[in-house]
Amino acid sequence: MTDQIEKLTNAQIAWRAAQDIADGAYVNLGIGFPEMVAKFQPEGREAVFHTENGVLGFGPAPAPGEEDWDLINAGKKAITLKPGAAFFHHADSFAMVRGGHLDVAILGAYEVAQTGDLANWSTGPKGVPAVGGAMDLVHGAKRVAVITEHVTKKGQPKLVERCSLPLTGVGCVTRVYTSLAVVDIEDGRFVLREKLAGLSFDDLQAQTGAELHRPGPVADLIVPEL
Amino acid sequence: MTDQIEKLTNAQIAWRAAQDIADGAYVNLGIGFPEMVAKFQPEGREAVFHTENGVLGFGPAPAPGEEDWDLINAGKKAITLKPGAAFFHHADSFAMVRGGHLDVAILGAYEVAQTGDLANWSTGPKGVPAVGGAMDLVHGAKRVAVITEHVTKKGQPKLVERCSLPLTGVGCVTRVYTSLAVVDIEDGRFVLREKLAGLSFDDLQAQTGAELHRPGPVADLIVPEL
Amino acid sequence: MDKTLPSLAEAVAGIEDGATVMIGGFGGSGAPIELIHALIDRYLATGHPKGLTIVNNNAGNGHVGIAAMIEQGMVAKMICSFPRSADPRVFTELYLSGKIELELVPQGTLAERIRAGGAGIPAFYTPTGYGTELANGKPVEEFDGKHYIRERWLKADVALIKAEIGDTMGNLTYRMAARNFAPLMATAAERTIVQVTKLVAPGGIDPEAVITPGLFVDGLVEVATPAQEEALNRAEAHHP
Amino acid sequence: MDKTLPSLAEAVAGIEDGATVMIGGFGGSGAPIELIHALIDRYLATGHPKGLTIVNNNAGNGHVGIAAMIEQGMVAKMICSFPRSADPRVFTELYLSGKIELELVPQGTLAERIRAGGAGIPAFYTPTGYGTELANGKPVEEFDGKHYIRERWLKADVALIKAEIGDTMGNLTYRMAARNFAPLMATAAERTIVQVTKLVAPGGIDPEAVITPGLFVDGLVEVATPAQEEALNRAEAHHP
Repeated sequence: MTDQIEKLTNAQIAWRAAQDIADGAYVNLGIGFPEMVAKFQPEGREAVFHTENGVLGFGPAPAPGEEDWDLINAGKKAITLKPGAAFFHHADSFAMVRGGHLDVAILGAYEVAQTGDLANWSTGPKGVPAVGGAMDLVHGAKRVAVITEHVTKKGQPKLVERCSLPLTGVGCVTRVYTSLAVVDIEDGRFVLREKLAGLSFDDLQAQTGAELHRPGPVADLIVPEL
Repeated sequence: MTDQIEKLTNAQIAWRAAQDIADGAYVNLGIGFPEMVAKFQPEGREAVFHTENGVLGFGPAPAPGEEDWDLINAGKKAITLKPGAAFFHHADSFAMVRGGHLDVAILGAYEVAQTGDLANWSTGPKGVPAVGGAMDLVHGAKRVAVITEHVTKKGQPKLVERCSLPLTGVGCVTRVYTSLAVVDIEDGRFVLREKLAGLSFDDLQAQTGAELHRPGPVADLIVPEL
Repeated sequence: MDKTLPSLAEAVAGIEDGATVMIGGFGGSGAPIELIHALIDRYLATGHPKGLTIVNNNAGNGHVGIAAMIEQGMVAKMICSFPRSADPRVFTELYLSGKIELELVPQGTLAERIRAGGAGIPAFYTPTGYGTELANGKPVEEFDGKHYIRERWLKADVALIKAEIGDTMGNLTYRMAARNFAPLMATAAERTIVQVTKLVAPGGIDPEAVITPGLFVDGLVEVATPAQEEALNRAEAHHP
Repeated sequence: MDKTLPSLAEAVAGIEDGATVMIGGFGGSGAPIELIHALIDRYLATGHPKGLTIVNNNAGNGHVGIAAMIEQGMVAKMICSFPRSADPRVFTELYLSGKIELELVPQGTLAERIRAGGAGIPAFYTPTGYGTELANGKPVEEFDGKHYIRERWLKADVALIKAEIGDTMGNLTYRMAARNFAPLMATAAERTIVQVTKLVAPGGIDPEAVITPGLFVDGLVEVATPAQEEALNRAEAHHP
């Protein structure tokens, strides 16, 4: 089982997701873990990053003490600008999102269903609900991908037949990068593309809440040294 | 009858309409005859003029030979800018219009009905139809006024019970400045406010296609020397 | 035409009990701290305005700005997308004890509803939220084989925003990501009040550079060295 | 990332028969004359593209630009608000003889439909046109006691627009009232091709001054001294 093999770290998951981003792609990275994807752009490729609060073409965080708090991303973290950046207001920003002008959006997940349904904004009626731009982003990119641990901290599958938590969007996710595998969502089913070399299909299936299909070859998931 | 008294010229009608425009008002003047209203702003008042094609705060035409054809109004005539002008795109321009941010729109008319219906864009199925911004403008200002001859060239009333020509908008006009009178539209009826001093009420009524009401005093229409 | 107002106190004088107030800003960027604090000061001195509905992306952070309004008890309802922040305690406690109402709106829908309010568009269709609990009760329509929900415009009695340069006619520019909701809110409020960092005469802003044309603005007050909400919170400031 | 194209001919190479093409401009201001004429030249050389649907505020003037496209027989349908001009003969004659189709759209509705197409809003409600013959067949809805009609988004295969400054990533500024429909069309087309008067490197445009962010732009070609349609018409120019 998983305990015996080394699953990918968050950084390694982010690295894997970054490999699928083409040079010049327009990309929105959800706040938190997905922001890490920006660090792993392959040599020679440069994506243009969009943030909901009205900046296109931003770069990494400034040095501590150099922050300008009028220049932040959707996670309210200080950012910098790259040449060719642009500012715009919130309606124009979400016109980019909702209008399908982003090439890729990469989001976190509580659960992803084999239908492409995503639950990533609410763990139920307790506490203060907060949605931000998540429900817009899932309808906002040509390709909506998720990066996530394969199972919850309690070992429950996050890839499921049907989401049990409140939905963020219906039928929106097309690829999931997990700590164990890369899974596409096609025609309402999970299609396994890559998995850790040391992990058997049956072990992976056992940690997955819906059937994994293998219509084509399954590659070994690269474990980068970061 | 009218032949015996001197009706207002177009310039005089435009002058009269200009007297009702407050200092600092945001105003759209329809293309053609209504554009003339801008010439007659009373001393000490300055309106800010809006044109559909994305300019706020424009001034009179430049001297011949000084035209810049990237700086035009909705009638495609060359204009100039006043200090405090702004450029914007067509959707923002019509957000100003449709959103009710203009104080006054002054339009021409083929017919105005006592219900406030306006017909000013089409004389019927012959020829090439063209609507421009007229249908937006009638829903676009806190006050939509019309300037017009009181009757057509053939002597037919232009103020009518019901428009016979294709409508531009329903229940949108609130005041009509004609060559003979100033008429408000209130609760589905024409209310006479001003008429030429030498014109009897009966003569005016005879040239009007719907009943003129007089719930209050009727002032003499000023005949300015221009 | 001169829309400048003599003081922050005058700028916030006309806001009434129960008003819906849109407040610019996303996190600390663009938050009109001085206008908000002037409004709090008025409330503390007079007991008004109270029972406000506040429209903002967030629901306050720390003990300044919108959080301070909530803390003082001026706010009956928040309309926002993300009522969490580094220190959301003020809102959280009132919300969990049922003392403040929350209308949660996806961020893009919030922006578009405000734009629609300003643009005379009473309703529009969006894919955002379809099939989720935030679509409950909203009309669903299919266009070209895809499902959308219908959302209504959002308007306000007053908008309080922060701009960078303003001329006396109300033309505005913004500073970087502080632009966010402000240009939209300026269009959707009956009365738009702006604090500008620099006030100039008409002609002082290039007509190409104007982001909010003056016709959307009703009053301006210059605050030459505005506080940044994020900086205040890092210093653990309180208002009052 | 460099979106510049080597020539006008390459810029218009991918436009196919039957395509819907949005073309910027209001009268002569903003008309991308060089792109249009390159497309006409391609048609005259190859017979393609033909059967085009053109979206523009007008339907051409004189014998250059869109009027010349119509005159050469490339255009099956116009979607516009005002198919009149100083010299509209080319369109008028074909229209009256039934050889070209016209979809007449109120100007503000045309702008909003294009914006909606770019913004992922499949339909919206507007008061514009309610109760008129241009509302025939459109759903009517009442909101807050007032009537509105429902309008659909408008999208295109290609947009051809003219900008003032463009950087190689596609960020654009415009010149005065030549802005008009161009920033909207750039968002609503599958492929947006721009002629810029001045091409600069990324960083050459102040991020605050960008009107069309580069993500909406697919290709740029520099035309350093563009013709002005109005000036061409005053000189009674013809193309070809």
